[in-house]
Amino acid sequence: MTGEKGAEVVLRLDRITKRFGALTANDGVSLTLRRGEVVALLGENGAGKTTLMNILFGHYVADEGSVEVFGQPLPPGNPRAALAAGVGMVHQHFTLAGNLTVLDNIRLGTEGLWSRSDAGAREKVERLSRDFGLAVHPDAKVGRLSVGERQRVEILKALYRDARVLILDEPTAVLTPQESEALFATLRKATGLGLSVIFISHKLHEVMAIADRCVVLRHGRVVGEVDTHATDKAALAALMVGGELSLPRAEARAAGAVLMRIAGVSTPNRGASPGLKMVTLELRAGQITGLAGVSGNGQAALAEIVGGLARPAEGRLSLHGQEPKVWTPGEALARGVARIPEDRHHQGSIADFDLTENAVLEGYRTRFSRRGWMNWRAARAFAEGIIKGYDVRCPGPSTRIRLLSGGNMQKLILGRAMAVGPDIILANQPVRGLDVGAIAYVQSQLIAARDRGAAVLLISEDLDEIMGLSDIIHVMSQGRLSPGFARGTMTAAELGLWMAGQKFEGAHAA
Amino acid sequence: MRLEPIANPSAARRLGLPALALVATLGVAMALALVAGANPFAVLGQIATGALGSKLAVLETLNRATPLIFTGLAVAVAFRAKLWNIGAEAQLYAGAIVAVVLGTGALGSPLVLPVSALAAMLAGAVLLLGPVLLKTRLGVDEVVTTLLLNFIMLLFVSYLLEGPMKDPLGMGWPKSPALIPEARLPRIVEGLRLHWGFALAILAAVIVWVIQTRTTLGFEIRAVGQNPEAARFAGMPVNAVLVKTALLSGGLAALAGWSEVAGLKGHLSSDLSPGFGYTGIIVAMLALLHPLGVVVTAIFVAGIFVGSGAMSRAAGVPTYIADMLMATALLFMVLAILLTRVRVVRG
Amino acid sequence: AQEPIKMAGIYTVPVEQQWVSRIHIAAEALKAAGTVDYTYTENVANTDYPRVMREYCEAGVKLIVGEIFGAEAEAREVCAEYPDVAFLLGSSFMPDAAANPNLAVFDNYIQDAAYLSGIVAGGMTAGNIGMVGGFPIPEVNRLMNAFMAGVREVKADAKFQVSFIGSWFDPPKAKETAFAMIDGGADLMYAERFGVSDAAKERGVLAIGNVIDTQADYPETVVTSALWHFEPTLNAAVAAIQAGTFTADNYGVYSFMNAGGCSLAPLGTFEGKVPAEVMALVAEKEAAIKDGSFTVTIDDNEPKSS
Amino acid sequence: MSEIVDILISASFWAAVIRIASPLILATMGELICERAGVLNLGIEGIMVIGAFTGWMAVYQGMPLWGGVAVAMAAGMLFGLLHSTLTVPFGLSQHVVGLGVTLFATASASFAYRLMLPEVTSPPKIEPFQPLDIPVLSDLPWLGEALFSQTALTWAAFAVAGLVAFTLYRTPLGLAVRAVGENPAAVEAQGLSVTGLRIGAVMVGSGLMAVGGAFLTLSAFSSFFFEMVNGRGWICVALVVFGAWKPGKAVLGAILFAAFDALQIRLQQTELGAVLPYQLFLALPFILSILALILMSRRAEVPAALMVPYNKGER
Ligand SMILES: Nc1ncnc2c1ncn2[C@@H]1O[C@H](COP(=O)(O)OP(=O)(O)OP(=O)(O)O)[C@@H](O)[C@H]1O
Ligand SMILES: Nc1ncnc2c1ncn2[C@@H]1O[C@H](COP(=O)(O)OP(=O)(O)OP(=O)(O)O)[C@@H](O)[C@H]1O
Ligand SMILES: [Mg+2]
Ligand SMILES: [Mg+2]
Repeated sequence: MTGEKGAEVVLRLDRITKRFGALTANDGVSLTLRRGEVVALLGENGAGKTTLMNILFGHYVADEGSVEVFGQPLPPGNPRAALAAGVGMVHQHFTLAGNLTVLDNIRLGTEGLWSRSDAGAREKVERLSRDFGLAVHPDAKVGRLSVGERQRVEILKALYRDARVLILDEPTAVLTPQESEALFATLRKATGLGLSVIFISHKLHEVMAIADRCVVLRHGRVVGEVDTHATDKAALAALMVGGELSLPRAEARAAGAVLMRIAGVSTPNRGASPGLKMVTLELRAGQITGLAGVSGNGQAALAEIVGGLARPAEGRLSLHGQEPKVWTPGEALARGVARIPEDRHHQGSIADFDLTENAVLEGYRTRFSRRGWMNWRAARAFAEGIIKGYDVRCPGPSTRIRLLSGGNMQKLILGRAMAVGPDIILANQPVRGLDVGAIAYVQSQLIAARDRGAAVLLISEDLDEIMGLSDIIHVMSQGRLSPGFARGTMTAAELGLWMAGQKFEGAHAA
Repeated sequence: MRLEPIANPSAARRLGLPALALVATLGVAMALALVAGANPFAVLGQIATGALGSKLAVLETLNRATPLIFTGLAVAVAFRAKLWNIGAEAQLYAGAIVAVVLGTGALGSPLVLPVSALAAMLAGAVLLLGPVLLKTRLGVDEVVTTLLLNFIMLLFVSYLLEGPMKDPLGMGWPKSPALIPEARLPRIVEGLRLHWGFALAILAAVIVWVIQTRTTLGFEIRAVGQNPEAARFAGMPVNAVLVKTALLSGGLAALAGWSEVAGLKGHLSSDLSPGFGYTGIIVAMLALLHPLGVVVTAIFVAGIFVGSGAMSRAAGVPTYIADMLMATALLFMVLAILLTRVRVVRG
Repeated sequence: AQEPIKMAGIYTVPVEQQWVSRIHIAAEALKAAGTVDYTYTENVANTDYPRVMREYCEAGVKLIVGEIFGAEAEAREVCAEYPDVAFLLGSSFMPDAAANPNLAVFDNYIQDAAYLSGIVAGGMTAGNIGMVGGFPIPEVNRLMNAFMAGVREVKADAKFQVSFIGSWFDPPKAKETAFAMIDGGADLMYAERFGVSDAAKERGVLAIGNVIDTQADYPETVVTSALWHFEPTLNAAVAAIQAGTFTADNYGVYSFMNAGGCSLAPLGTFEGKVPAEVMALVAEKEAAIKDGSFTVTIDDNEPKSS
Repeated sequence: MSEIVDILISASFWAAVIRIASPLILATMGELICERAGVLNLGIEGIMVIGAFTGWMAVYQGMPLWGGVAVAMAAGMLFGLLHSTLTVPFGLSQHVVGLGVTLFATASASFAYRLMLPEVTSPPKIEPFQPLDIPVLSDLPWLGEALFSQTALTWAAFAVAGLVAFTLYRTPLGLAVRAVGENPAAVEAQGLSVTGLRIGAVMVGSGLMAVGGAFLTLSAFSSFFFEMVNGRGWICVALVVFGAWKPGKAVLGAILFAAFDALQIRLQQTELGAVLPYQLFLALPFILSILALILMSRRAEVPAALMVPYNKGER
């Protein structure tokens, strides 16, 4: 089954155009994919990448253009036909049924209506997961799996159907670096066996690592196509945004007073994810505290305590040296703690509310109402201020936030959080899923906040981001917190050892 | 097929489609009349006259709309917060019970009307509070608890009417004593059957609308309904909001029963409501949960019912045609309202 | 002959319901005879009742027959609004000539027949009788109590099981309730609801019918029934209208046995199976009722199991 | 107290429980299928009425009893098609459409009945299903009466419950139904039709509801009455939740509810019956249902996409 790269054309998209009302999401896009090749599809948020893939897979019907797989035209709007032709797709947002087992999710739709062959399916799944290093238990309920495991199930789904073309739409957006590495290993193995891959990502270093060729979209059009070995990250970024882009860099600064202190805090375990274990952490004015670690090691519990969603079961929390009597999100806000939530769709925004309403979600009681009466005029002005000040691209403040791209949604949330000039900023995965331009913007805002004296807690799985921004770095593993390491004192490899938990024993002994 | 939102629906579309739904309903009416051996062309006029053709007809339509406005508002308020209150029927009876308890002499005039209205609201609110607390505390599905409470409430009313609340002058029939005159809602215009309950219902709709659009509570209710997780994260007291919603919703539903007793019937019997609580759900959803829309849709639903009931008598077809037409009108209308906002495309 | 009188029936239940069916049949008979021009609306909620009355009045109907137990006050208002229309309505209250000179009332006062059916039952039971009712309203209680009094004439120590199922139209439930009573030892069922005779038939026990005669459907089961005849009531009202003398009257007496408003259904298939001395007692009491020397007590209180 | 024990150990009590449970089981299975596929079907009450009416009418017009069952099933599926056409591809509110279908179905049955039988004043009867006499089993001392004196339709009800459980958990079709109620996008991504699955589930489910209604006229009783379904459909909606969307638990729930019902009928004849108002007994099954719900609600897994319409190509 091995085949040479670059021989046979397995997929050809020909002048695809797709319009949503007035907006042209894809504008005459053509693309070819050869056997065993990995093509990266790049572009800003909203450039039209997902739309193009949805057309290929049959979720959408193109207004113009055609799709050919192995030389055969693909009937439009028919995922079943795409699957039958050997196209597999791992969607940007997982398409798994949480109430079913891994095995059931994989074989869904592959059998007749009535009879089924239990043994054969299980065997095949087990073989595939062994061959491609996609470890996951076939009888586990998908609802209980971590995102990394779900990702593997999605890929298994495609492989199980003998996909020869695999579309991966931002597969690494929610993966830990380790999980991403494992995914790439799988992909290399699979392409070696003749699989062809379209890979969508905003993380350029990944693109450089895995892709043979890059196709760049901007405003629905192909603006460039380059061989990966003939380009670099900066050039790609420039192609994407249509100009030069400078990533923000934070210079070291002297830290100020302790604004928030968490001492000896422990929380109970939650299912598979560990609770905090005697965590002590100080957030200082004018300093970005980076919290590195593989997600699911207690970051969520820590974020809940800092953000006011939970009170520590054990241990103490103090702000400006005093312990708050009540500790709720409202109280946290009142005391100048700003929060950028991990999940902007579920926690950070209300999809069918417009931008004005989303902008005042946190401040409606204190700043935009009197005696229970909303002051919509002020609210709207506030939203307009954010839109202007934070460069939120949208038709206006009465647009439903659902229609915004992730980056613009994130900018609104950022603007909302920063508006009160907070002392303490909790930034939980603030740039997840964003394009390079948006990332640069969000990060520069965090640095600016630090520079005016705020204490920032930055939680991220991206070591580059942590090392680039943080004045002091802690690592979390199994609910334990490492000592703080000053900027520049640690290498990525050293931090990695802490993340794996190997350094903790020694530190405790000391 | 697939539905695609229309950015700016034209006026023709927004008015034409509901009109088309009405025409289609009348078409069904004609077909049914034909099946029943009546003159299909006569029935159209008969429906219109029956619903709006005379002073009597208009008043009857408005009268029947009154409890529907209240229950429709109750449902609209609750559903906004995704609180699935299917128990407006029970809350309605709670309000009716209070109207009797306080209105049969326990309280003297002139306080009795406002006090009993408030107490009725409280009773309805408390009745919904139980399921809501069960939902927020224990995660018990409120669709089922509120639904089951309807049956329990009806049996409780039946017990009251055959026991402690039985009218000693009622010749043994299970109904409550009559309200004292001071406890009755006066008619808006003497001689017309329309009572102040209707005006109160309109007022309630306006108040609910103001609450929803102008107050922090309204903002909170909508936020909690759309995304409780985000609401909680933003610092909203989600459970407290649900409780407040329940108080408002239960109170409004109770007013339906209160106004039927105080305004129309003058006493309580166990068949006070022919399903006003359930019809309220229809009214609210037709109005897309908009409080002012509820007034319109309640009158629409009442009009279809009254009009086609009158038609059945005039045309000599079985009365059940009225319910059939109400259902037909409803289904066509929700479809039409949807199609004003989206278009069907292939793919 | 006179013009047929425009007449409308307004019923809160479907015309299949036993009670209403007797009114409906009497009206249909007059319609067939050309005396009235009869239409009806069934299953009208009490809330809608006054409206339907008004609609008919506006439509020129001259006689309205129905039942206003659940809408007394409002219905009487309507009567006052339309003084030219004659109303003959089932009501628990007495007529009020001053306020509503055009409203005559009636009710199913068939306790006479129920009492006699009780005597027959007493002769056929070993002493354990099951009674299934819809709701304990006066119209039901009255007949149950008269029936029980009749039973006690023969079996002074008879035991009664009484249940109400909280619905007029749930025969499966009535049937289950009857099964439970038969399991509890009842050997004769008082069939106030549909479904009870079916249970009796399945279990091979006897039943006594009420208001209508269902022996044809249950020849081995239904011994006899206390029948209501609405014809005397309606005919009297129609005659009064024709004569121009219709006034607020209590037509309830037309349901009494001596007015021909009720009777004990013929034994039919059970002819000869009821002990002769019991039938003699029935004949004796019937004669006494008819000549006025004996009156069956009207007791509207809810009967209880004993 | 001893009276209650006497009731609970009597064979006739359990026979009644099974009889009362049968229509509930059928309709509950129907509702469960709909909800598993993501559609709350509040048309259930009306669809049961339609089943009771059409099944009975078919037999009254001369069809065999099983023919009546088939007609009821078909009629139910027709109303299911109406419901699902509006709620699935058009995604209309499942509350409104459900109540609308109930209203429409109930009124249609009444309307058709009155048109077909204008003259009757006492509902005509048919010869209903009779209790099956099963050799040996029916003659067993206690069990014979308690379990083996039921009609064929009761047996069918339990068989249907088994079949539904088997289909849901042991066949690819059932897998797809469970998936579409959880995440329709997952189903579409695997090349199956969300619309087709949901419409199919609602139609089959509605067919079963109608058969549940037909049980009342073809087995429990022998005539059709306008209001004879009497809230049983709503009970079934509760039973699905009570059964945590699992067929086995839902059957248990139906039996439990029926047991409360059979018990209250009998309790009315005990000394308690003389003291307590009868309404309390009638309310007993509802009150206990709520209590049971409270006790076991915590861990129920609601189908995640229940009541959420799916529109292809919308995020
Ligand atoms: N279902 C839809 N309805 C209307 N417009 C849509 C829809 N899906 C996408 N669009 C439009 O198409 C454009 C391209 O969206 P698409 O999802 O393809 O972007 P993307 O390149 O995948 O972005 P990201 O990097 O954020 O994933 C968007 O700007 C949006 O306006
Ligand atoms: N229903 C919709 N109607 C119009 N545009 C839409 C719709 N859904 C998505 N879009 C557009 O599609 C684009 C991509 O959407 P998507 O949700 O994938 O954003 P995203 O940037 O990938 O966010 P995230 O990474 O946080 O998921 C956005 O530009 C958004 O405007
Ligand atoms: Mg995308
Ligand atoms: Mg994205």
